[in-house]
Amino acid sequence: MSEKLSNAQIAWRAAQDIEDGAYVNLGIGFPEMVAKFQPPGREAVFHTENGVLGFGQAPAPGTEDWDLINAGKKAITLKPGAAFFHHADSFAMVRGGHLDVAILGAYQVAQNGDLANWSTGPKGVPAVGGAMDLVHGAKRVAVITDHVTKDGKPKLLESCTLPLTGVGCVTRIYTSLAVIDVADGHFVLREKLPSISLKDLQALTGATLHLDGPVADLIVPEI
Amino acid sequence: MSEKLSNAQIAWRAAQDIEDGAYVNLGIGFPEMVAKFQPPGREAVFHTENGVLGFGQAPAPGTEDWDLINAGKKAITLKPGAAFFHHADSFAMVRGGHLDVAILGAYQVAQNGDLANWSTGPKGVPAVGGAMDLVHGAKRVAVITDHVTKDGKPKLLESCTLPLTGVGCVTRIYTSLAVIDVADGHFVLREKLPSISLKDLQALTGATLHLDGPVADLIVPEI
Amino acid sequence: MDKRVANLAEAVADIPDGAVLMIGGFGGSGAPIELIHALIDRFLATGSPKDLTVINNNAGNGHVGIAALIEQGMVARMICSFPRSADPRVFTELYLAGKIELELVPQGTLAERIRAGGAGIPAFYTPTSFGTDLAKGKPVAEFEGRPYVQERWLKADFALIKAELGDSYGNLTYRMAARNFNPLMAMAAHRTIAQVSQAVPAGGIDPEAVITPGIFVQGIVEVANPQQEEILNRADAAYPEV
Amino acid sequence: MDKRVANLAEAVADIPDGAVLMIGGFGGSGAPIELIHALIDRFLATGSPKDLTVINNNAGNGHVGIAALIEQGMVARMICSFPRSADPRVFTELYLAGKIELELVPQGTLAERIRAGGAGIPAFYTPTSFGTDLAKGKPVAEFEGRPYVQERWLKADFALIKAELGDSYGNLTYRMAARNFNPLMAMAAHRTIAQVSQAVPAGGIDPEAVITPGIFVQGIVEVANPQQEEILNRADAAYPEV
Repeated sequence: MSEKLSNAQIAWRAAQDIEDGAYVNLGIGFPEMVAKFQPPGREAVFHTENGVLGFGQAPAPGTEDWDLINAGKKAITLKPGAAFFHHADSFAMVRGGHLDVAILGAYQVAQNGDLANWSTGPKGVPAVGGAMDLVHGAKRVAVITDHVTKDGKPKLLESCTLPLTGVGCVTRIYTSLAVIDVADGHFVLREKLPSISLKDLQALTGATLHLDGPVADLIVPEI
Repeated sequence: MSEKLSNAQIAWRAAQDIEDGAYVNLGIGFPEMVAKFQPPGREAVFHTENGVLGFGQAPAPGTEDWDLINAGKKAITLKPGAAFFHHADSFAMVRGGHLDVAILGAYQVAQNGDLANWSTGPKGVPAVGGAMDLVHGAKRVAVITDHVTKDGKPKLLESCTLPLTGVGCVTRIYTSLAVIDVADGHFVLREKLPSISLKDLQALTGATLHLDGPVADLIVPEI
Repeated sequence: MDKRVANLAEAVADIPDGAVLMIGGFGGSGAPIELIHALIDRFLATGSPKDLTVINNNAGNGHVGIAALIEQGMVARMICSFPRSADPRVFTELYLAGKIELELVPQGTLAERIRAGGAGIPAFYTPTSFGTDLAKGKPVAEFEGRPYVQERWLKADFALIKAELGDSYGNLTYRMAARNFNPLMAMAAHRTIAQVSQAVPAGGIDPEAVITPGIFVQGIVEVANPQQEEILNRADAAYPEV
Repeated sequence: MDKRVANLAEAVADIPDGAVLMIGGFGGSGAPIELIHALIDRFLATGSPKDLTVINNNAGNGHVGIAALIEQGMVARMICSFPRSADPRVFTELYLAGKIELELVPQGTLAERIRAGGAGIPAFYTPTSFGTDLAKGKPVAEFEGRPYVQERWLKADFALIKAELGDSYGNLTYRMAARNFNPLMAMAAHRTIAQVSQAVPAGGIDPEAVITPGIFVQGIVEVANPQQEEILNRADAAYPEV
């Protein structure tokens, strides 16, 4: 495999699908990057589990207020129109289906939409945070991820082998090679890098890629 | 039956048992009168179901603000230290056991503490309000009531014949003739008017009055 | 983002026949009188919406607000805790004539069911109503030896609520005890329309003072100096005026 | 009414061995560092309290606050959603050595279980964790064809929380995102002790601005200019200082 998208490019692609006015939760770590790439003319309102709606970018170093952080414990700033609320109200927003989009990372995604992103197995200290809540309730649950693991194994599978975060919850996957929907229990390929053949993409994918109409070129700017 | 307490005197007696610093809900109607008789030197904080803690007396006529009412839809005023909250938080206070005392009216009380105070039967429009919530959660659920119905029948019974508000919920009953506790499934007489004999009181009561120690005189000022 | 709607007529234009409607307020406190009356105006002009299910603590008072909505025959079913008021004639007569349905719910259970609808909690257990007629047919379970009744969430197609300040993101504050059911209903409806006494720009509400975050609100319409049901009723008002 | 407590030592004096303790905060935001350190002071002087169960979103960071409490060996069991942090060594080492128990709870379920404890709701259903290892052994039910997991309320003997303003009735406000779990824990504990950055007289908080009504608070202690865990950790602080 020669060409693939950088994390920033995957985040950029995911950002293009966030509609104007959407309420969005970005998982901690890599997904937070999506906020940087909001298309001009569209405004999303970002939610963080610890009780803030409408936050903006990180403050300049040295100007942090550590009572004003996101779920990743990073300092944030507020935009006009922001609101604070407690944790039960925050997860009422999540569980109650009020978010339009949640974008999460993944260890594995199964063709029926099962997601594994919280535990790599029994060793070490388990930690789940808000992941199991976020996969339920948001109208769209999207995953951004490298198409394969660091040692080249498929992350998109017939069924997950790692402990599940949620059952049948993922609706779209943005990978370093493709954009894939989950529909009716299987993967549907929507976009792929022009430089990779369908056959090679399928070889890097652990379950059958279905076609449902034309597959668009996955075109992303240099970032 | 010659002598009995007035409603104001029953309310006065009930007020004497409200400890300093207690959080109290007074049912709409007659029980609201209890607030007038707080003993000097003690302060109770009054809760109303529609989201106010720490309200005071009624405003002067003509100065009402109809956004500031109690559960009986009567205009109220605020004391310093008051707080507003929504209905779910208000009933969290009730159901969650945070109130010290709830004082309610009654059609009937059974010797096991069952209360009937919301419906006189299938005719008419049924209305329950917060009564079924208030009987659960407050540390003490007290009833204030005439000892008998308007046509002289007992209101304190072996078991209620009217639709129940709650099962086994009443802890003390202040009547126009006596103060009676509910303990271990029976009525225990604590105080009675000096002018009524135990035998006559028992005749007006639909279940056995048990004695558990001396019965005090129920002495109430002229009001 | 700007959730302001131009006027009351537009604010209620999408509510269809048969809709489940949460209407905020406790008695007249926090009741969105102008939104309700706009709905009546639409019904008088078009015959819609009708066959509504209305969720409110009460069932109207006098001949304005919810009572007027019922009086027009627009309401097929009420879900409430206390369908009584100083002047409950409108509801009472239709109910006794079998022309309007009633689901009676204890007040705290009503509040919690609405919150559950907003919070994605399909069912919960409460001690309230155990052993009473209002628990009939509901599942019962014991926890730590104490019996509880299972209650289900309540959701609505639309919520019509009344707030004090509303910014362009839909963040809301409430005036005194007019808060009551309004923030809960905002959470539990597919579309929440708030009449606000003052519309302010984004940033016009301190983020710590927001009671209903804008995510729960789809439209706001400014109604300066809103009418108060209690005052209307003391003046023997009716809607529409004769 | 005056719920003020004279000092931190008095505020934590009644917490016994074996107590279940809710401690507010999300990471360092809203963490009642001074109350936690007062508890450590008491333990160092008297050997109590120990064998504590601590409920918090996290399991401490560095060597201050909850991490310091754990480091002293005072905590037998943690109930949290995310026992990881920039420097989680204290918890990690004890956990891997089998010297501290962990009940892992999804964050939204943790929040809702605490709220349920405060609201008198013994159990509720949530879609969260269905089909995962964290739902093992829990009852499951279907509503409208969708599966849900039954979760139980969480209560505590004591809650230690951090607020911004606190009046003599115990009414509280919070500073920005330091609100998080604090108002929920205040509801769910038998005794809630709040450290407040500023104690004000009754009437010093606008009734509409109150976030935690005083009925949920049993004691307040003023700690002006409270320490911030994040800043302490960036300075490699430890408690007690060596």
